Amino acid sequence: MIRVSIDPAPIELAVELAALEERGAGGVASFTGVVRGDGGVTALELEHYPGMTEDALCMLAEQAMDRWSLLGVTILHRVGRMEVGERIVFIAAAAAHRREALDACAYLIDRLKTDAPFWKREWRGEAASWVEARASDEEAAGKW
Amino acid sequence: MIRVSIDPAPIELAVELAALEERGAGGVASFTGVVRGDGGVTALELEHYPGMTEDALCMLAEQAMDRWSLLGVTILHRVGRMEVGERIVFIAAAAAHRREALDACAYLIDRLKTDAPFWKREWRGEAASWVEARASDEEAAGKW
Amino acid sequence: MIDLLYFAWVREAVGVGQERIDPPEAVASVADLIAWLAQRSPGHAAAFADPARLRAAVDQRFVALDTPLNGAKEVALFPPVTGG
Amino acid sequence: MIDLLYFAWVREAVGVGQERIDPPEAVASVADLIAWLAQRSPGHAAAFADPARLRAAVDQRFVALDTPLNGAKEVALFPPVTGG
Repeated sequence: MIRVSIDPAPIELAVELAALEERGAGGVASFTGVVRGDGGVTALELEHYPGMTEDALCMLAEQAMDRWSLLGVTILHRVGRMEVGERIVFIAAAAAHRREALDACAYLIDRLKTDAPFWKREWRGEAASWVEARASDEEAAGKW
Repeated sequence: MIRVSIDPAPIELAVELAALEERGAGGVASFTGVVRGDGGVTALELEHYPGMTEDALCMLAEQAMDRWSLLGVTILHRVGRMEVGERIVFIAAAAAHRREALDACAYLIDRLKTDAPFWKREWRGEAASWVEARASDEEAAGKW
Repeated sequence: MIDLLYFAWVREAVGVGQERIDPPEAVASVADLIAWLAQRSPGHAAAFADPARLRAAVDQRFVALDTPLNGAKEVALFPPVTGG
Repeated sequence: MIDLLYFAWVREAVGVGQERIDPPEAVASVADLIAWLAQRSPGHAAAFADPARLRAAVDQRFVALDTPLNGAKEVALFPPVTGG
């Protein structure tokens, strides 16, 4: 089971995790990205490429399902404006055994960073600046 | 912040994850172990060594905090009888960056399997049998 | 005709998120398209001056800038992605 | 006096989870203790017949079976752990 969603609405963890647990999995691994207030950041704004983003995330989920023995994968990404402390992204993988779930979860967040068309803008009060891509993300994605 | 709990009561994910997100983390990684119904298993029963278990889990959490730059670690383990589909164990780590959170979470569940005094008994209807330790768990713990 | 999509600061520099254009025959690759677009307006010039800062998707697949356009219906130009 | 704790099938075989004992001087290590306990009852014999199947904690720390007991207050004997 693959669930992918790109939505301006807040991400509800409990519902999402319970849905994966109901797949009969022995283990569910998850990663949640949260807006940090470092360096005076007051909010983030996420832009994406409608149509392509959904395909890119589904493809990522399918790649994970092919590579590991998984019972379910969920990828949720918010778009629009988010305040500090709000969830940006949620990744979860369910499997019979923990190793598959943990590895798939790490793979999905690493690859999402480089393979999905999202762009992030940081707000500091009234001032906005586009976030630069990081070489470390390329490296992390390349390791898989 | 370290939170360790050994409790017969069900594990509430949403509350636990929200508490870690409030640490100002950029990322929270979690692993939830769930009772599987494989091979006719109808329930699990978890026994532990009161006093030592709490120490062992706190020590594990401290080792993770020393090794990675973490803002919080939570380790919850249920004891007593659990039905298929119920949560046995919940591990979560919060960090500024995803790699620390993901690695710490994988470390904690791998090490918990070999370093904490819990024993698992499988019930199949009225018949019970103690679960044998697995060499693969020793290997996974040894890799860290 | 190609539908062009722009995202993030590329969109802001050009001033629109989307436009439909009909480039001349000589515009054979994504890189050619970028060079040709740079001449359309000061905004385009600012957006497309430095191809090293740009990434592209052709018909919703990420591609290298030397990829031929042949028959592309939708080309998107944008900075490196920063999601997650 | 040593407080002995038994867990899982060791506890079931012995028939109690806890007992207080005063072993003779010759019982110097955890392995010695296991061999000595095996003689106490048929239940003990069943639990402690095969030390390779056993693990131990002395004063709530996991230890190897050849660990000396010197001064231990609490010794726990059990099968390999299977939590998580």
